Amino acid sequence: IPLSSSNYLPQSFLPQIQEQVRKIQNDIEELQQRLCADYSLCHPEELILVGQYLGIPKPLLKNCYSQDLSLVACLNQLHYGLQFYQGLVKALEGISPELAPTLNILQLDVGDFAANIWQQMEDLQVAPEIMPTQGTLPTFSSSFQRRAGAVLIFDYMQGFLDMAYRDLRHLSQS
Amino acid sequence: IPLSSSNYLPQSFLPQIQEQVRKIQNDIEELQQRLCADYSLCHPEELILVGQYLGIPKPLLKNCYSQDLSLVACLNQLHYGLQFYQGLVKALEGISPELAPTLNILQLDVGDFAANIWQQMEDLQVAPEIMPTQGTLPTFSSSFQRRAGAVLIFDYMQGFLDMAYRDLRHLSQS
Amino acid sequence: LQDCVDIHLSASVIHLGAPISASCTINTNCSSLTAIATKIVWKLDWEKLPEHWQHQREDGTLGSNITLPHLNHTHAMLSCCLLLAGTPQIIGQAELQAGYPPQSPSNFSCIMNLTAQELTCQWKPGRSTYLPTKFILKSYNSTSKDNCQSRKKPIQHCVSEDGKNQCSIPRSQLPLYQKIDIWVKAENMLGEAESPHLCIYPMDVVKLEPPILQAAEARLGPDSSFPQPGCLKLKWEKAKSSKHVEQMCELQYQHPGELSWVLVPFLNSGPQHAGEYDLCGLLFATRYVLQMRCVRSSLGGQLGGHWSDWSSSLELTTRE
Amino acid sequence: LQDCVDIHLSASVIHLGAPISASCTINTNCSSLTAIATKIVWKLDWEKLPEHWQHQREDGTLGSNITLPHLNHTHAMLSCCLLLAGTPQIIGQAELQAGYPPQSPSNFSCIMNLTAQELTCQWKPGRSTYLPTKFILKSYNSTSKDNCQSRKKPIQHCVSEDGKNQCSIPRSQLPLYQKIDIWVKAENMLGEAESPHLCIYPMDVVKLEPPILQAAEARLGPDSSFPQPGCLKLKWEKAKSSKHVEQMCELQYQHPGELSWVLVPFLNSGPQHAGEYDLCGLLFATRYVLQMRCVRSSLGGQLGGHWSDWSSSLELTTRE
Repeated sequence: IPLSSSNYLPQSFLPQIQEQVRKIQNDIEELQQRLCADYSLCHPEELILVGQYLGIPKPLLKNCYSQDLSLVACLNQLHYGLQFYQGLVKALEGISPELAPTLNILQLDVGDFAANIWQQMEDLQVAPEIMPTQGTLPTFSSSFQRRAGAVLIFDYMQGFLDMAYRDLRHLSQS
Repeated sequence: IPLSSSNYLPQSFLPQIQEQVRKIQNDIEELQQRLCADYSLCHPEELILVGQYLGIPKPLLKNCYSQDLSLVACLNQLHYGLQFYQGLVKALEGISPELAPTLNILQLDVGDFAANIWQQMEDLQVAPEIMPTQGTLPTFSSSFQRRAGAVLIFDYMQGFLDMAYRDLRHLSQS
Repeated sequence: LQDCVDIHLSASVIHLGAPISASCTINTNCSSLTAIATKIVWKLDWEKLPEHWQHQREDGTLGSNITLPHLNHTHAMLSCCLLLAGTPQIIGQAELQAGYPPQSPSNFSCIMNLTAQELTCQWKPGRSTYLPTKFILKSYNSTSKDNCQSRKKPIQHCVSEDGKNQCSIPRSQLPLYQKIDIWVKAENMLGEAESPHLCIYPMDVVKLEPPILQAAEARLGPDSSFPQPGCLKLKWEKAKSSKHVEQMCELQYQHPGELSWVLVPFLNSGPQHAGEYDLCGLLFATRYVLQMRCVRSSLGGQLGGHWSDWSSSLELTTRE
Repeated sequence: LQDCVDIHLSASVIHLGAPISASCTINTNCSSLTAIATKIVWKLDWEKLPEHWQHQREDGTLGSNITLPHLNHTHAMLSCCLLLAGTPQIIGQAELQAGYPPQSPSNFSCIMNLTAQELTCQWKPGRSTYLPTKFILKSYNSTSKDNCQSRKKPIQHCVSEDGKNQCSIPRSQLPLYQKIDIWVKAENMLGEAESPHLCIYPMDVVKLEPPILQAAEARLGPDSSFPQPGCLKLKWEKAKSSKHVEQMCELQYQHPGELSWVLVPFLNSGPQHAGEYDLCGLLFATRYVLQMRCVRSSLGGQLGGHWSDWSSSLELTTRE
């Protein structure tokens, strides 16, 4: 499969991306507000110890352009990151009956975003690399661990999404 | 269990009986109208041959008082007749999706009526005789046979209910 | 992964205002925590709890016991934290719930609906329990002779958990013409309570659908009966679901827009399911609004029931 | 009990007006019927059918064949009868149905509802078939490059049998930001037909919920902005389900009771989900009714969508 000669994403791609990222961030914000209001879990900085023994990895938040990656490599890195977070969000299933509907919608929104990135790579006729998923996902042995894990995962995802959006905007400028 | 010395039913029993018999006869009328309108099966006299080979027995419609029966024997005979028709109505299950709800209500109404007669015998402290149910119920091997059987059974039931009501009214006069 | 932190409560659901105790124990095998184990601090929702309510254990295990003298929250999260560089790190949580046992439900009543084919009972639940509380409608077949003292078969229970304070039993599970013993029981984690019992024939609490009121058609011919001046001729018909019930009906009428109605007690409609009626003594060339309602009744008065709602209004004008 | 009577139809469902044939055979083992077997007479519903349409078989079996030249009933019962003492005795029946194959559904359109989280498509069914007819909403994932010519995964079908002429696919089964090939297929016992296909991004057919319009609170203080004379200050907020969608909105206002509205094309609301707006050039001390609606849009105009309904009205009065 030949590499595309373009170094930028089509202009028409960015507005969709913006909308999808805003949606996912709104979903996460709603879950963060509920975890704070219903369970008094409001500050990720109070859950550092829990995060360590649950083994929830902090994200690497280095932009594509600061790593000087090509369009293809950048998209691959983003897609890989999204899949990683999809896995983490799936591990949160069973969190509570009240949060389950919003968590379900978040899963669908993240899945749609990852599929859209993949489709874009196919449209550019580049081969998306199927990379093996990183390590093992955390397991939660109590409701508290699942909720605390959620607070950390959501905090990390917001940072990842901010970075992903800046990268995609950078890749859309012609 | 001693026989009651009264020869008549309590006055309070008759209004309930009237209501129950009217209800059952209304149910049957509605089913008869639907069988005529939807399936052109309007006249029992057109189904004599079918009735014979299905083996649907015609009822004996002799009033209690013309047989000179005691209160107890009359109630037993009525209860037995109701149970017999309950069985026939149950054999009509599966008649058609449109008629099924009304048939179901008819079953409940006949069951309630039989239970009320039984309760009355218990209240009078007489021993209801549990008589073995008569013979075998007809089996229907086609939708037409079930519908034709229904027309005949409903026609016979109306006659039986008219007779049952006259008997019970007779037994209520003090 | 064996759990590092164990939190136990003296009870997960308690009476509002009662004391509650909890213990937080750090498993000695848990190196990530035992290495930095400092002071255990407790929080209730976002507030740090007073130090003198808790005491750390001295027996070699890493842990703390705490007693809250009065829990005044209906729902709160109790967090066990380790102080790390001045910030309390939450390492475990327990969910606290407090409320009241249920009071006896009151104003218990039942209505038999022939159209929906179900017996619907309602009640008033008593003061708020602040806890998930179940209301179970319980009933038994009974005999009429002894006011439901002797029970026979149980009838299928009906549960209301959604705060609706009513529950319905389908007709197929009830004897319509035999007495039932019926009541509602409230229960939650702190206790249970029953309403007074009712001993009723389901048909005796039937509420009929209103009759259908229409203008009678004027018939022409030798025995024609044009409405007399000052009279209105109406046609009534029992609702389909209660055609078999003998009813007594009454009529009310008024001038459109007035506040008060004139009540006309009616004939015993008897077993007929439709008929006509002449309402006379009215003004000429005047508009009237009429309504009709019915109740189950029989000549001896032995049958009970509730009045139906008033029928839809019928507007008619008398002749000149 | 072996069946005594066999009735066969040339077809159980035919085209309205077409001919139909039937045969009625009495089993020779069936003594109760063979003993009295006389003439076979056919009835369609309650009418006896003409003798010359049928002929009794001469081959030793007891039976009759009949052909109806044109069946003009959409539903009818065909009865096979034996004459007994002048009365036709029905011994068997067959149910006849006639109608038309479905026409292609027309006016096919789809709307994405973000609140209900489903894609709802509607169509016009074509002339009445008089037969039970199923409408199946079919769709496939597709690629954007070739106008849905190449299909990928099928999406779960949605069936409408109740005459509602619409069907909804839950969002969980759809790609919101990728093209789908979608159409509706009508089918019954006599045939099938398809509507034209649509090739769309589900988000491009989104219909937003209307925004929420309220009066802005008057702020007091150094930078207070009392509404100017002839101006009204309003506060708007995007509906919760579409907070993430960049929208363009417009305002319309009128005097209460008037027929015509004044339209105010609005700012591109952009990504903010709430804001304030000053509407000026109005009369002093006058009452106005205002409404607002929004559509999905972006600066380059690449995003599609349907205008929301107009919001609930807001009534405000300008200062003296």
